Amino acid sequence: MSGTVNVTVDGKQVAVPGGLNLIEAARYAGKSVPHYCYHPRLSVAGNCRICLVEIQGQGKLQIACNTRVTEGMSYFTDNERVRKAREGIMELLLINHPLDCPICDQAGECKLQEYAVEHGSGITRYAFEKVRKPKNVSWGDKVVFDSERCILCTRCVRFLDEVAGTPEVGLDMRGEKCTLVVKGDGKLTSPYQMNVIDLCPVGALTSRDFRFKSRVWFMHFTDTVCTSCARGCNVTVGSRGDRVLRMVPRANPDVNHNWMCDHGRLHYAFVNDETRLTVPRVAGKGAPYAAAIARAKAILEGARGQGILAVASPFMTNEELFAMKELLDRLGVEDRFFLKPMGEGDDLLVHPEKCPNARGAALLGFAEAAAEWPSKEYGALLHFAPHEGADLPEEALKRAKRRILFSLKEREADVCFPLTTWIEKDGTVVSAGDRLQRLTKGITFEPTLVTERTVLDRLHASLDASHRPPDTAAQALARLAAALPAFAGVTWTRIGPLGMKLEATGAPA
Amino acid sequence: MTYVLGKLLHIVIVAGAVLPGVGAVMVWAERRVSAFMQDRLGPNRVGPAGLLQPVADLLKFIFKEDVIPGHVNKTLYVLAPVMSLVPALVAFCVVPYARGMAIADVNVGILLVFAISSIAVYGISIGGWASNNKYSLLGGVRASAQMISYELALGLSVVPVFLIVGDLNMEAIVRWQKENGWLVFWLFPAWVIFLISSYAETNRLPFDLPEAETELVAGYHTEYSSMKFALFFLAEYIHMTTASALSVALFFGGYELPFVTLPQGVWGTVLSGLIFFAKMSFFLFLFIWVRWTLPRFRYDQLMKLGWKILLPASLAIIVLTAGGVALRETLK
Amino acid sequence: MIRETRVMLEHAGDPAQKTLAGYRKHGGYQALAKALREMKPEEVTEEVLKSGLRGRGGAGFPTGRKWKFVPKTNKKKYIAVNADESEPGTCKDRQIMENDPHQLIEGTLLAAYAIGAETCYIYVRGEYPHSIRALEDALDEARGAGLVGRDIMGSGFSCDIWVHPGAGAYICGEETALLTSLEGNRGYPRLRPPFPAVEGLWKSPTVVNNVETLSCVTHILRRGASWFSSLGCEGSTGTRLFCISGHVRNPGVYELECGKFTLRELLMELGGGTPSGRPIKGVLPGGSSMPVLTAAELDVRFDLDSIAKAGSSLGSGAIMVFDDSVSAVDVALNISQFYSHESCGQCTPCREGSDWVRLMLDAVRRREAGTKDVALLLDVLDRIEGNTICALAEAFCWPVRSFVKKFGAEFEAHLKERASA
Amino acid sequence: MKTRIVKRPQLSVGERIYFATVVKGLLLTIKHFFGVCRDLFDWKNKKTAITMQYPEERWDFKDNFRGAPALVMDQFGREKCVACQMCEFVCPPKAITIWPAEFATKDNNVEKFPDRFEIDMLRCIYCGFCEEACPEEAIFLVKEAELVHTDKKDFIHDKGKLYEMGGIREDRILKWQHK
Repeated sequence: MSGTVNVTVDGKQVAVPGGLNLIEAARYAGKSVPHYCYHPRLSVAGNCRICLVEIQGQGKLQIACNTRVTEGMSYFTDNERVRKAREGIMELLLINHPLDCPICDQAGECKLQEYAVEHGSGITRYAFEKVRKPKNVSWGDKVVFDSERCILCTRCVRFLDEVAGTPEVGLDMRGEKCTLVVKGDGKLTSPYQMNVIDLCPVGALTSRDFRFKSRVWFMHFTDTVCTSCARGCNVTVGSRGDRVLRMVPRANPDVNHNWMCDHGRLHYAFVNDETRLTVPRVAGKGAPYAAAIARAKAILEGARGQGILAVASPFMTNEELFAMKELLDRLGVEDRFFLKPMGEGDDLLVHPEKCPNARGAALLGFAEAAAEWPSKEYGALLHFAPHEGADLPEEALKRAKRRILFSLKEREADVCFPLTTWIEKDGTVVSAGDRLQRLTKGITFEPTLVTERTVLDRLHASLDASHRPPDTAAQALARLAAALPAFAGVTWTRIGPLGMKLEATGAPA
Repeated sequence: MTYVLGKLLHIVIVAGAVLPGVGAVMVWAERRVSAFMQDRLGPNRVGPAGLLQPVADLLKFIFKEDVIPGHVNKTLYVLAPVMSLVPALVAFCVVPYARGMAIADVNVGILLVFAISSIAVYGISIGGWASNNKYSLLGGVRASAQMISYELALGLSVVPVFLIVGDLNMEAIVRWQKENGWLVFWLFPAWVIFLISSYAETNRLPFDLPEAETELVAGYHTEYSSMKFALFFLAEYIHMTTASALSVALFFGGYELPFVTLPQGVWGTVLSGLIFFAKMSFFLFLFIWVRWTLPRFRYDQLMKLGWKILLPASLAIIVLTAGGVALRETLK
Repeated sequence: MIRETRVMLEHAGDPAQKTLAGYRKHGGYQALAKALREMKPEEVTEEVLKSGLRGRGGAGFPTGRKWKFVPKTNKKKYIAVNADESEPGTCKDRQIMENDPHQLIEGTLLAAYAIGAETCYIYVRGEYPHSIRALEDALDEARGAGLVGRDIMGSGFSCDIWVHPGAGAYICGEETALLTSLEGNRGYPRLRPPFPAVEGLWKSPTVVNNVETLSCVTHILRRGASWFSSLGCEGSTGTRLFCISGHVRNPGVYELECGKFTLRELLMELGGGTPSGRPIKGVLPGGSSMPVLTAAELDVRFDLDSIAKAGSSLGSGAIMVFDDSVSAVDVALNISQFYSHESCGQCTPCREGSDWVRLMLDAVRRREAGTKDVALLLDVLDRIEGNTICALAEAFCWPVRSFVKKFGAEFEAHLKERASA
Repeated sequence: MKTRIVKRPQLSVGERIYFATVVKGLLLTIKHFFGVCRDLFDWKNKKTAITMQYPEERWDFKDNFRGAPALVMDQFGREKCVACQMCEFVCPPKAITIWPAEFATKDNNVEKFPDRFEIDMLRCIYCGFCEEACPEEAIFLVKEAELVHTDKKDFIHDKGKLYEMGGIREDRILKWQHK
């Protein structure tokens, strides 16, 4: 298993780590071997047969996924014999595949389409009726199954069995009538069931949520992080016309492998909510940002003698929290809290903390709010409402004479600023295991919306003309890293698309 | 007083109704004739045979937005079309379009025509300049150069007429022809030069270089629209009318017919007018006919033709005619 | 005159042979007793290797060598007896199971002793209720006599044998599919490597042997390897059961020594020629999954290697004969119908291809195809053959291809009739 | 490259005066002039190829004429478009907008249809890419070239208008009957 072995791929000698299979080893030689049933995180099924390669010295073609490299092995991924076999497999896969591409959501990111173009002959010689199988089969409220499109690679079967631990899907019938079935009442129950949609190399499994919303080629994709819990699963958000349409996991071996939970995947409806607040409200009336900031400034200055209560949200990025910290330092505010929504967790990915950045808020000096609120009366409250979950109790709200709120929806307050969601801004969060990860801006919900960091910085600048706020999230992070030892040495580029461990916090890996 | 009022009425009728009327009919005729020559039918929707088309055009011109671009010299820009039209109208005043019906029966009539029509170029040149547009300016410059070049040939081509007739009064010229036959038979080459030069003077094809759509995007009137454009347009047609009238008066016997003596009195005057208009119509038709037949000259060709061919040729004709007249006088 | 050499079926006619007492009368369980008492497991394997015994399931792999692949680990090991006799035309194993089950049990125990297995499964075809009952009865008796179970014959060797009825899938006769089925899963063939001898049932080393093979083991151990190898010929030692069916006067199961006669002699003398007297048109010498031999090719010596040289195989020993009243197109279609029905659907070429081949042959039979389609058929067979997990794809590619190639003229003539009809 | 020298034709003096050519030209145009004049009086037997008098006389468009794009139904009056949005994707001026939807009933062979289908005829360039891209043969450029409206909104052809223009076209696929 260990050490490197030398193999020859299509005549090119490369040294690859031992124990690799031929698909992975071929990548070292810059060759890609097509595959449907093979998935690096699932067991090998070897049933699609598209990865056939010719190994020197072996009579029959071998499947690359089930063959491991040995010292001195030489194999061909692209010679005449392999190409012909591949073309044959493609043709056979397609003879009973329906001409569904026009209505199939997978079109555009379909392995069958890609390989048909790359390795297929372009024509069919099949002159008979295609096999009829059940279409549009409901597998519960999240997944829709189309048996005609299925190429029986069994990735879904293996995922639910091996990863999710809920072996719910099996095969029924045999031969060309073979089809997938869900055991029991035919509905999937796994909280990770939607991963089978990503796994499905064709359009047999589609998401009821995303079904027919958009063709993938119209969509804009953003690599960011899921914020439904502290796990911080890496995701790719698909959007069209500044509305989020779907979220799919993005492979990160240190966080979520290739998976994410269904809850996180569907946790974006509040982003698209058309009733969201898009302009600040001053005393219940819409107002320009300048006016709202001026009003907020007046409230904060007026409340200096009577004390100010600051409640941050664990949905804020570190940069926003830092901008808030700078403002509070300037105002001399002592009582800094944040509210942490909690819920159920599991062993696989779901974390009990239902917010992305509780750890970051703690690192930036905010205290987790206790059940009992200080009985003190305050002159003003500066409160970032969480997107969902725990909210400030009514009694605590009433304790302040004046209230400055940041909220997704309009709320009763002296000044109410609109919140932006995680997909509308750049920033960093500290996920479970003190892992610093980047959020990336993918959409602009409304051009009028200003991010919280800018609002805080403008508020700060209105109080103190010498305040020079950073422009970009990267600059804000640099400022934060210079100020806090826990973030020492962190830069935007160093975090990278997959995140990094915050070593300085001394948390266990 | 009656004389003044009568003249004023005459002027108003001729300049306010007859000439614009001819222009309007010319617009229609130009479009219909050109259409026929190109196997089309032309405007035939408004009124019988499309005869009301000029009215529709006029209405359109009147109701179109009067755009004055921001970058123009406003005063000159507005003045230019007027300066173009007025000389055209004035030049017609000495033309005897019927027996005894010249507005101004002056004894230097033909010189007056040349003098006034030369002013018309100012309208074009100023319009081109005031438009503050390089195409328009080029159009204006071309127009002035073209005028100067062909004014010479035009003037010189008429000199033999005076030599022969011995009078500058238009009526006298017409009368001479009644007695001695049409001058065109005596002075055919001079008439040809006159014709070519008048085409050049009126900026008509094949010499419409000042407006040359394909090169100059309509030249001096690129920036013009609405009634100001209509005035330029009208000026051109009235110039054509004047040129045709001159051609008739100087070379084709004016309002008289050979071998026929018109009766005296009102009927005679009316008939003579009709004869004149019939002759003039032929020349107007010729304008259109030539326009839709010949392609435009290149500028250097135009200059070459004017200076190197027409000018020497007209000089030669003067010399020859002078010789002929001297011979005639001697023989007499 | 060809004569049968009855070893396994020597006492098959005797109903008493089914009982333990009857079996013991003819030397039953002596070989087991001898092996357990006097021989080390490796010696048993050596004896089998020396005998030249080759698997009787179809592939003809030397049994001793298979046993030797089993790694010497402390892991649990298994014997799986392949009694899923579902190859069309094959009916030899049931003769053993129903008439002389104890020789199979004894052979199984010997094999288990040789590789150190303590659990054996006999996977019997579900459509063989009589075999299942006979085996169950025999096992009960043997278990009662202390021949199966804990501490067999006081030797300290324990081994239990279980009968496992199949559920009616042809593919479960494939050794890895049989194992998957035994584990309680869909009968899907497994990827190789790892081979069952290394990682079989529940990831443990497992030897899968045919009923007839294990029955032979009993006789090898009883009478010695040299006696066994003296029978038959080089490469095909011992006796073999052959099931002759189709257009022959005397169909049935025959126990024969290989290499002593030609196929034609076998069919004409033992089989008695065709009942109608019409000439033989073709023979499938090893069940429906082997290439056909035409009448002209029948003069081949009847043993594993000679038949292989002739381009076919003895397979499971099912010799199917058809005379010239049979259409080659019909046979090819019939074979493809069977395999398209039995394809498990796991891997692409066989799942999709078997049905396509069936449809194309059906089109040929209905004269809706052209000669070009026959070329297409051969090309599709090319794309399927050798690209699958198990040999089921070959099992229909080989016979179909052989029919198209060897009876090409007939295919063409059949298609031409369309034009004239 | 090899060059070929062509001798410039030398004009004779007569040609350089152009007089004869000018006369020839004048005769040609006047011939056409009188030709049309003659035809005006004998319209039925007209001999000149006079241009078409458009609103009264119209072209009979060829079948491959690229007029306005329209949606068609199959011979049973069923919607052929499945809202695959290929035309929307391929449309160079981005004139097409489709809002896809799923059928509420599941027993349809067809799962998807365009809830709204709009073509902005002010953007359409009549390139015919939509027709070419359509995998369902549902959109065609019909023989409709006279789109005159007085309101900009009318130039946005909605689904009803598109089906009205497209009408019914014989379909061989019949995906509603079998997949």
